[in-house]
Amino acid sequence: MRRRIPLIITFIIGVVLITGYFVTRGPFNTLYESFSDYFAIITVFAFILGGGSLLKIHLKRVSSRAADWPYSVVTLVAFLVTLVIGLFKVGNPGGMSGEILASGSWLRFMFDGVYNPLSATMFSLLAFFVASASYRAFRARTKEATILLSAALVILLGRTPVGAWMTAWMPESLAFLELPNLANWIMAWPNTAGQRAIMIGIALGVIATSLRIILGIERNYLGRGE
Amino acid sequence: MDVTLMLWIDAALTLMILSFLYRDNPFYKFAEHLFVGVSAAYLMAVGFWDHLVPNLLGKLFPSLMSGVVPGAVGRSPDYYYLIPAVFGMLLLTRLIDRWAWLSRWALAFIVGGAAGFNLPRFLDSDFIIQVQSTMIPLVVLDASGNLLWGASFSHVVLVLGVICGLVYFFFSVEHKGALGHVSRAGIWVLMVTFGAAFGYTVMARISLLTGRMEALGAWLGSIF
Amino acid sequence: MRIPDSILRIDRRIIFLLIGAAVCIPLILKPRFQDSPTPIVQSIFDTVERLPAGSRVFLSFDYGPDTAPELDPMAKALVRHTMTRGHEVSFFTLFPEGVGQIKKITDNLLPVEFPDKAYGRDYVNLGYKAGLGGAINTMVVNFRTLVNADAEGTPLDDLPITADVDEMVDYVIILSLTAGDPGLKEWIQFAGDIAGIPVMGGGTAVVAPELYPYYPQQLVGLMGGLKGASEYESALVDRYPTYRNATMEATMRMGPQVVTHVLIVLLVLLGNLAYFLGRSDRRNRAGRTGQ
Amino acid sequence: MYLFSTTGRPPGVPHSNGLSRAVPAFAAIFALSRAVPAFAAIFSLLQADPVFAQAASESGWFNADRTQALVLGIILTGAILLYVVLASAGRPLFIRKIAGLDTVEEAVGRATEMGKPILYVPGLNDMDEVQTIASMNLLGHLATIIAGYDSRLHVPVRKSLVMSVARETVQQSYLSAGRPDAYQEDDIHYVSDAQFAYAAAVDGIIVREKPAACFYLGGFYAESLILAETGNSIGAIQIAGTARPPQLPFFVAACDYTLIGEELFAASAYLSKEPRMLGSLKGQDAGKGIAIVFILAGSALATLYSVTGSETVREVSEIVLWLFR
Repeated sequence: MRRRIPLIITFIIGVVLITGYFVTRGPFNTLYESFSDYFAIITVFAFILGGGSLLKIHLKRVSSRAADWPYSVVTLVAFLVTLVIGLFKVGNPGGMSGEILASGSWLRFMFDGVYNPLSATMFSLLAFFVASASYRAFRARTKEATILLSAALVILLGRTPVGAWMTAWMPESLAFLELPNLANWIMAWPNTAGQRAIMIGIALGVIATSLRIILGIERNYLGRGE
Repeated sequence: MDVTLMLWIDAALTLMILSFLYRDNPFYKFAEHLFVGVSAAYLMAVGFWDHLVPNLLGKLFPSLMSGVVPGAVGRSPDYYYLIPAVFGMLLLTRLIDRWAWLSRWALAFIVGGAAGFNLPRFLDSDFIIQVQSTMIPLVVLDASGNLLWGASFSHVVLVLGVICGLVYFFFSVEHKGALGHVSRAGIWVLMVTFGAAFGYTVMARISLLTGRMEALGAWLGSIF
Repeated sequence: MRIPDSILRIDRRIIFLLIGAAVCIPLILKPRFQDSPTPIVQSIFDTVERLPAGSRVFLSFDYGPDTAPELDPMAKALVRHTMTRGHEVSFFTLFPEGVGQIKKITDNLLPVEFPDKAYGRDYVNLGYKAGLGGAINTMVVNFRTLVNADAEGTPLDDLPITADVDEMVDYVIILSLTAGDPGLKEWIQFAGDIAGIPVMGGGTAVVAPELYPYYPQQLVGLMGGLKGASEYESALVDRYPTYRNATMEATMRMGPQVVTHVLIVLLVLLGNLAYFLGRSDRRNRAGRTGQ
Repeated sequence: MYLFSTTGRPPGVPHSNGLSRAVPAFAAIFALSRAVPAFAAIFSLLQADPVFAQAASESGWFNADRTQALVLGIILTGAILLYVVLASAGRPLFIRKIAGLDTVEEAVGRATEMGKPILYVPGLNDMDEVQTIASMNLLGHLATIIAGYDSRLHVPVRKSLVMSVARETVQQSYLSAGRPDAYQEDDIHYVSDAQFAYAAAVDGIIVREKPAACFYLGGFYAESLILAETGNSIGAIQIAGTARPPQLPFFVAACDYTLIGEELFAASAYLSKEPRMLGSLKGQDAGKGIAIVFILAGSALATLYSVTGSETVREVSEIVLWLFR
């Protein structure tokens, strides 16, 4: 039961969705339309599961007084407050039928005032780390790394006006060697070639993995053991 | 909401996160934990109101939902939507240790769905059309039949680049002799690609910092 | 300690400070750089320009606040352009965070810059839908199953702009602003290549290189990162000089971009110089002690 | 030469039952159809639905635009399945040497000599990601080597499910290497779900413990450069691998060896010798072969047409290229 049913569900869904791609009408197509719709709905439950797991983990930490447990309280309070505000549309000028982020609603405030700066700043930290990594770890140690670095430097300079100034002295006949042109050429040709090779490889990998999943050969996602 | 208050909260949270650059500290930890809580709840709320309410609850219980889903007025319930509702609930059983195995049924739906969607799409968009787009002439002539050196060179780079890259990812043949050379050329093409990716990534990260600094600037501007 | 080693071991917080300065100083001094669109960006502009007025355009905000500094300028430029051309635009998002990004446009930009454009007639907000690629698939096979009302819950039939939209192919073009997964790749795989609707848009500089293989067959055009946005802005200002005085965010942000790029190039070169000097140094020392 | 013969088969499985052993979904459906006639029930229900009945009565079911995709799909999936079944039946399949994997033993030896631990980071993804699964296979192999030496293996993880799988895997490896006593459960521990908190914690581990070797194998995101840089700064031997292209440049530049994209999966198959993985890899190679042959043929014909402008060439190429439209 625990193993077989999931394998059969995966098989049926997979086969219906693949068949629906090739078949334009008939029962398979109707199933295809429905499963596609159901799939989207079930993925929303993944958010609920995410919230539930978060609640469970942090409640456990607080109750067992794990290291840094007061921060778990922060997470719990933030989660519950935002959830109540969101689910009950607190302060929404349109009431329960208003747009979720309507101007003036409390959730909008949470989004603009709290979520926005936190998530944006979290990512902006990377600007600092990328600079430090460039300085301390990017070494032309091997021929491969040298090629990588050279291409990177051309792109970095070529995508700004500095690159144009640096190579503006070049004669007309060598215009293709000007940094901005070189940067655009690298993006359009060698980059496309490399990305395409990777893309074709990944596509074959996805096809093989999907096939193995549908046929139940790959079932690690179900976890090991019972 | 008061604009000045917003600016202050924005700036305070931004500085808390940035303080991580000096070293890990309680302000950063506070902001980070706040972020985790708010984002999880935000996703749930938006997923619930924008998707679950109109696309599931409105179809299962149209009369009950008519207050919040105007389109549901006068519709009769569509019981086929019990299927995704049941699978969704099964997914949530993962939260209860004793029933957690049931969530595999829902997981099987999601994983099978992803596999079923992906197989034909990757086959078509990322395999067939990519191969087709690479079938280009190695010699490019202009209207009067003269050889265009630049364009021809670019085409050769693209075609040979894709082939060498693919050879590098060949696993069932030893990369020796001629094949070894081709595979070596393949790794060089990949390195140029990664170099481009590196340059672009740097560009992206800097842009994000610029956006944040502008926000801090707005806050400072409001003070002085 | 030899000089190369000490250069290599500098506290990384010094580099952090340098980066901070390289971003802030140009923001204060506000240098402006002239830009001109590359073909891959120009083709988006030309497509929007050539569509007959009143064309139905689908614009998906597939990003959140974390990547907004790169993608917001693209969103604004595209909205300004499509509105100026008189197209009918449907906003949509596959990211829950995208809801907030759409609101920034519909609350702050449209009422101010286009007061004569009306919600429901010239533009509409279709909100967020879950399901990643599966959501796009559902829209392509049966649009109304997934989207039966706008973000406020008003049925599509009650809005003039969407009353005639029964299928995805009723849109003449799909635009996506992409931060990752799902985004342009999924729009190409699930809508463009399947239903034959042209797809184009912008991506963060992180995702842009991966999208190049789709251009030009499957992707009409692509704005890559802030630079792509700045190119689009310059094309817009060139064609519609009224925007000359509008805040062109991407163009403004190119200042810090230029300075930091140069700084990072110098850092890479310096790091390598120190590394190679230090290496030959170490080698010599090793030789002398006979190791 | 690296030839793997895969003659072992699980006990109790008859050899004749090749297909349903290779393809568990078939086995499951056969078993279920014997027990519960649910399928018949589902389909009779569908037939009763007026929508289905009406749709079924219309003609032109097949989408002719997708003939090529169907043909190529059958060829590719057929090749993959064929090799999977062949490999499961015990046919030896060759897989090339992967640079970096040979250095694993050396890195472990060095760590033992220096009396320093080995750090293994399995990426950010949960167990539903193929990269994490591949990473667990690699971890199992690494643990077997480490068990033979006397060094410590430290595995900080981001997902609790990954932690339990990693513990099982490592314990199993130590057991099979005859060193169950050397297994330390606490060395494989959960850190934090938050991306940067996790990165900062691993960063701290690297700086404090100064591992002799760092392995970053799995699905990585923006934190890749933070980890690789810190590992590089303490002079550890670093071996990385991910199938997420945007992170590859950072690993290539800062690590000694990097498994690029598919190499991560190949490495996992190479080490685990799992016949179905090997077979699948071989089938994917067949796909690459098809791509290369058609790209060569297509460009050659296009070149010929561009130079000669001959109608015959165009017609020939259209026949050859029908498969790719």
